[in-house]
Amino acid sequence: MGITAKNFIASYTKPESLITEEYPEEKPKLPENNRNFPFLVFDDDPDAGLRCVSCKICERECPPQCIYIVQERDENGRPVKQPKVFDIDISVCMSCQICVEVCPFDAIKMDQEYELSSLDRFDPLIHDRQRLSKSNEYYHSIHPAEAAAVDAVLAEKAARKAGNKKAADNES
Amino acid sequence: MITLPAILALSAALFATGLGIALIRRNAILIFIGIELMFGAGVLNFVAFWRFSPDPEALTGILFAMFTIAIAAAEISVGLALVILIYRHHQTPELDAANRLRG
Amino acid sequence: MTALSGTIPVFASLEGAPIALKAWILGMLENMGMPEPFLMLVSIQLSILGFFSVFLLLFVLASWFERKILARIQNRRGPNRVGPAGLLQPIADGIKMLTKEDIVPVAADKVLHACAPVLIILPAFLAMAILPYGKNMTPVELEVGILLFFAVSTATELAVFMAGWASLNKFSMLGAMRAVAQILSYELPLILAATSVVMITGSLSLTAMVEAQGGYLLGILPNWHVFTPWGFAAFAMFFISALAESNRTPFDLPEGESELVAGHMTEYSGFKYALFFISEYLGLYVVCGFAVALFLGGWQAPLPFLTFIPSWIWFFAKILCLVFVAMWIRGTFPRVRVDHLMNFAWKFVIPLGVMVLVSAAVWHLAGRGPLGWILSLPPLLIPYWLMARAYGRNYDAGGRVYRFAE
Amino acid sequence: MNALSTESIAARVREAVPEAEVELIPNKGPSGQDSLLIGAAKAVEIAAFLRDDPELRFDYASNVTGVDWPERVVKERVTATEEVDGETKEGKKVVETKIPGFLEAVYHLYSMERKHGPLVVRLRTGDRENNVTLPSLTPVYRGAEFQEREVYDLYGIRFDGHPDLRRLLMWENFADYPMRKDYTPPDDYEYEPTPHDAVLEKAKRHQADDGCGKGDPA
Amino acid sequence: MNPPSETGSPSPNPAESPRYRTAGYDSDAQLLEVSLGPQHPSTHGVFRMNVALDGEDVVKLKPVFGYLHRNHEQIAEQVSYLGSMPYTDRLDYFCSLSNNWAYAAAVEKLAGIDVPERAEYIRVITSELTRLVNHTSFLGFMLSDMGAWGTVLMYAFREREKILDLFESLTGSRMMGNYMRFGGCRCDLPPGWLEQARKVVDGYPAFLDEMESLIATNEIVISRTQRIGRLPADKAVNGSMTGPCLRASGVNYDIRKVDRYGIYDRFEFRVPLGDHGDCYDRLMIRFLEMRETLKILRPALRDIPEGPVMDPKARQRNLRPPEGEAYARVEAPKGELGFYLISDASDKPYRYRVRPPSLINLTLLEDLCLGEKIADVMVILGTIDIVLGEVDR
Amino acid sequence: MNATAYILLGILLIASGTGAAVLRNPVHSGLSAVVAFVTLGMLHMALGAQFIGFVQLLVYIGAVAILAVFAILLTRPEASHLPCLRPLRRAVAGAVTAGLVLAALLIAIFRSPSLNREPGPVAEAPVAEIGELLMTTHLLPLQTIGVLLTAALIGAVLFASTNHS
Repeated sequence: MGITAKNFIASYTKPESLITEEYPEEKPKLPENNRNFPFLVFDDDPDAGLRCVSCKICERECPPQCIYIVQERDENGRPVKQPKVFDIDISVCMSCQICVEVCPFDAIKMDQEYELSSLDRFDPLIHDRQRLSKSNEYYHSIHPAEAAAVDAVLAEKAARKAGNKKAADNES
Repeated sequence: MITLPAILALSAALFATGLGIALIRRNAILIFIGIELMFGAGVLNFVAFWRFSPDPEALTGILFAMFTIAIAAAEISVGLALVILIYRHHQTPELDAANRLRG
Repeated sequence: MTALSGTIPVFASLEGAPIALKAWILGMLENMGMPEPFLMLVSIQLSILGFFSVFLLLFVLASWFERKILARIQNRRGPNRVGPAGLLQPIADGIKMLTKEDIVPVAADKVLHACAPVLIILPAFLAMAILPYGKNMTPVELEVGILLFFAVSTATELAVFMAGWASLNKFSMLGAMRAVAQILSYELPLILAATSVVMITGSLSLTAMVEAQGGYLLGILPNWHVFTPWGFAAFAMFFISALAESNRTPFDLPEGESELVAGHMTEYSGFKYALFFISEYLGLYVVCGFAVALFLGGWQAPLPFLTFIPSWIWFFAKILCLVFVAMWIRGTFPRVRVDHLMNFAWKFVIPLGVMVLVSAAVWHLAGRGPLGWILSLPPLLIPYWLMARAYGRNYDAGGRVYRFAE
Repeated sequence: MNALSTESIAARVREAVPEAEVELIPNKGPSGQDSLLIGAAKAVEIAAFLRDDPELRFDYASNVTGVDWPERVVKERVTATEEVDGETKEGKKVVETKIPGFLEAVYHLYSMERKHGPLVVRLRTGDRENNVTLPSLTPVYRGAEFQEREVYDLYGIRFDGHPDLRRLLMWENFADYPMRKDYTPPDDYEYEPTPHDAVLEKAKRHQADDGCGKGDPA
Repeated sequence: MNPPSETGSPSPNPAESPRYRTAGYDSDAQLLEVSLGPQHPSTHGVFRMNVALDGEDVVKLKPVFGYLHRNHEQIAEQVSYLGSMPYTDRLDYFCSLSNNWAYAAAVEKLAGIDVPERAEYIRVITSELTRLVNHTSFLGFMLSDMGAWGTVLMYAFREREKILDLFESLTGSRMMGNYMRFGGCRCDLPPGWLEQARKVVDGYPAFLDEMESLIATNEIVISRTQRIGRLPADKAVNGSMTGPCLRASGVNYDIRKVDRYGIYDRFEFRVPLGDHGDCYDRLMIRFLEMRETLKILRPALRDIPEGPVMDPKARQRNLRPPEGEAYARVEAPKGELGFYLISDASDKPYRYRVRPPSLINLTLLEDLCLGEKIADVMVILGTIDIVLGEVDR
Repeated sequence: MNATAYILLGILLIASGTGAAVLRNPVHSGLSAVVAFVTLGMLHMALGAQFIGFVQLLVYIGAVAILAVFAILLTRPEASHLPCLRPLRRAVAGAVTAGLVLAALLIAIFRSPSLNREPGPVAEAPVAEIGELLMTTHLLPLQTIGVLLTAALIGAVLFASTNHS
């Protein structure tokens, strides 16, 4: 009984021993690695700047098969490197991050938003492309270190591409 | 004010009810309850007689009532133990099924 | 009342406040020309209303109190959303309970199922009537007060039994069987413990018992029974048995949720369940009240210079202390097992209870004083020590030694 | 396994249990856990020997599971000489071998006393339909009880001599064996509409059936 | 899903088999059949036991499973090797990182992948932290089963929370780690993680002392656990009991010592063994194991080398291990967790089997409970420490 | 004693007693008998024997009724195939017997002239005096009752714990 008495008194005398977070008023500080559901990163323009090229690797690899992608086609019916439909059913998604790992374009990342509960099973819980698209700045704001690393890699890739192109230009 | 015969009549009725239970029920435990009701009628008589006695300070009726209650308690404790015993033998608390004295 | 009360008039006026209020209302009615029988009826009604409302308030407080205490023991905050510091939580609970669907199982014995919750709450109210809340503040002065308590508290087990049996649920049935066995077993030590006080006081009336504990030894130590060897043992016994009697942890086997879901209350919902809930808390208050009256000096102040505080405040303060201890125990101990419980009652508490009687008798003869202390301790300590040794042998309570493999 | 190779164990078993059919099945993978295929007829005796032999003491059946090997055709390119028109031609040819299907119960045995293992023991049924009875090793290894029930449940191997062979995970009236390779789930679920076309189609179909759709998928 | 029914068993009638005959009860008139679960406060999930009681004594007990069955193995045989990794989190959702390790170890064995040193250290650290999480919450649940109203549970969760915070900052999720990969770990430790972990580990002994004085010397706990549910060593071995329950019966079998997998041979720790095999021993073994775990964690957190956390040669996507099979096991907090994989050289496992310690430890549940009181059933079930996600898979 | 109270209590007493006799379910019968016991206790109190009233409640509800109902449960009468009452002929015979006994008693009561007397002066039985009398005049009966109760307790335990199987 001594132990419980100690804890009882401590809960009044030592504020840090109270472990409850009063949720709606104070929200937990999420560690950088925290993940919840995926989102799509765009660079500048929410429409054209989307990094996703609809290669469908994530759709294939997703273990619970919650991603659904339809590729965009232009007027001539030729595929364009843009997703026309990109849906994620977050009630099926199990936040495993495999889509992020397999994406070769760093286009899909994990979000930290968690207040997603709703009364409707369908509309609010099936995220479409528009809802999934979030800017690179947002990405930086939730995963600063990781985003910086990704940006570096992308910049390097771009530089190499540019270099290659320049080299190709030079050659021709 | 209620007279002594009225209370005695009530007690008689209670006694008859207890007797009726004891006579018409099969279940040994209920038979015991009937007997307890008869005891209760007796206790009521004791109390009534004490109340209407010429010398209530003697408290004899009260004391007899107490002794009766104690005896009733002793009786039912042994009785219920017997019923449990009978039940173990015959798998039923009905006395009709246990009319043989051999186990 | 000492001279201090004169200096602090607030307390002095508080002392008789409840009685004065009643007298004032009665007097007003009398002035209005009400007939005598009606006045008597009103007087009774007022007394009943008084302790009814006080205890309902206490019940409401208790559920808040319990949640808060348990939460604090567990390093949580407890209710803090409804009202200031969650004080309105019990009301929210009540509304929730009332608006819930009342479910009666199809196969249940509907009449008994409905009767049980009503019956279970009756004994607590009946027993409240004879508690001495303060000086001249016993609602019903009864010469055989303590007998009434035991007589009505047995009705609880009947109600529990009815609830369990009528629900036609195996868990309920098991819970009811446990409850009956448990309450029956702990009735005895409860009576034994109270009997020791009856022996010393020479009366069955609670008011007399409280008054016998007035006065102070050497001017500081109150003459409470708990400060005597037999009294302390009897108090411990009484409190433990009272916890068992009111189905509180660690003796909450009848409703032991980890094995029996909710025991006899499994098939209850809504308001009927709330009645069980209320009766548990009221029962707790009542048994604590009796423990206070029997052993802790009732409404007597613990120290002579504190007598200026009204007696009924002392009474309720003591009750709340005991209630707190009960909740503290609930926050600490796991539930005991049913056979341990019975063994504890029959093989430990009851023999000890008999020894308490012996000790009290010795005390009664030897008188309050060093001789009483010397003579009344051995009949308690020796059997206690012997029994503790005998039963302790079954377990390696001192801790086991474990091997380690590299 | 330090001192005891699977081969030597096989030899010991053959020595100790007469008429025991023991066959070594090598494992080509990097793990190198070879296994013993033992005949069903003497399986209980062999298991008892493995458990009780003072040097082997495989007293602990860690893992019991089933494997389904449906009938399959192994295509193998072999070099064959062929006489065509008197000439001897040498050429590659695809030989198709038909391997009949069977079910397999695999036991991973360890020794807690001597701390070695695993010894992988396999039992094979005759086919996948009718001849699916194997002797139960539960009398030897009590720990196999639930796992054999699970194998019975999911693969349909009937274990002879099992004390309480009931379905473990599926319900009693369930007809199929859900871990078999040719198992197709019955199309009776209540599909929830998702973005996937296929599932959405099914969902629509089912919700049209019951008429009280749980929310319009559209 | 229909509930598994008791009737119509196609197999030999269980009542005829000698083990299930309720000896001495010629008629069922005295027996009370109770179905504990699937919605019962202390079955720790959707788990049911058909119990026959004589008064309060248990004379028959049949566990019924399958309420949470999702055919994990079938799912895993239809997704890629990598795709099963997040599903292993959900087996024993208290110990996702141990599960990860077991699966990763099996695939590494199957495909012959090496693990870099730093990753090995991280694996040891995370899996030992997992053991702390599991045993700590075990104590809480255990005491709740005894009816202690969650006080111990709250203390346990307070401490568990600290480790879960560590997991969150490392893996991104508190319980569903999905952290290990074939040939290493998904990502390196975030900066400052080691210090934080050291702080948690350093604070742990005080917590254990507090818990021990609250539990281990509590008379009620002692009387409710000592000499209850005794399991002799030979029966435990034959019944394939593993983990702390086995060691409480006095069998010295800890896979960390026996297989010396990972880098466990570098750490000095002891294996606590009980002599009685009763519930109290099972409880105390977990205390002692936590103390030993701290002995592993301290040097591991100190000595962890720098370096990569992934084998650069290892691939996650389109992993096609050579034909063959492998069985790998680890000492998960609840017992031996094994993964048995058969590869047919495609990118999906041909056969994927989990050896769930929770399920197999339940084999002996009936034997432990027979003759005990109904309240003891909960304690015994509690000390076996099951998680239904793993039992039913 | 108030006439209204007498009538009410009397009706309740006889009704619950009859209920105990005829209710089908033995548990209902038992509980009905409990009501009869409670009413009896109240009658005692109304007659001024407070102490006896409470003792009656304590012993009959606390011990006798609970034990009886418990025993009814333990013996599972609902599993019995026989109807709850005896065969009709015997039941009628029993009822008639009870009725005859009642009639005889009533005749005796109302025809006896010595019963028509006024209640005594005391309204309440003083508890202290009961105690004193128990310890002085009636000490021997008290001791005898004590021995009897002990013997009954031991006998009951012996009966119930004997294992014949």
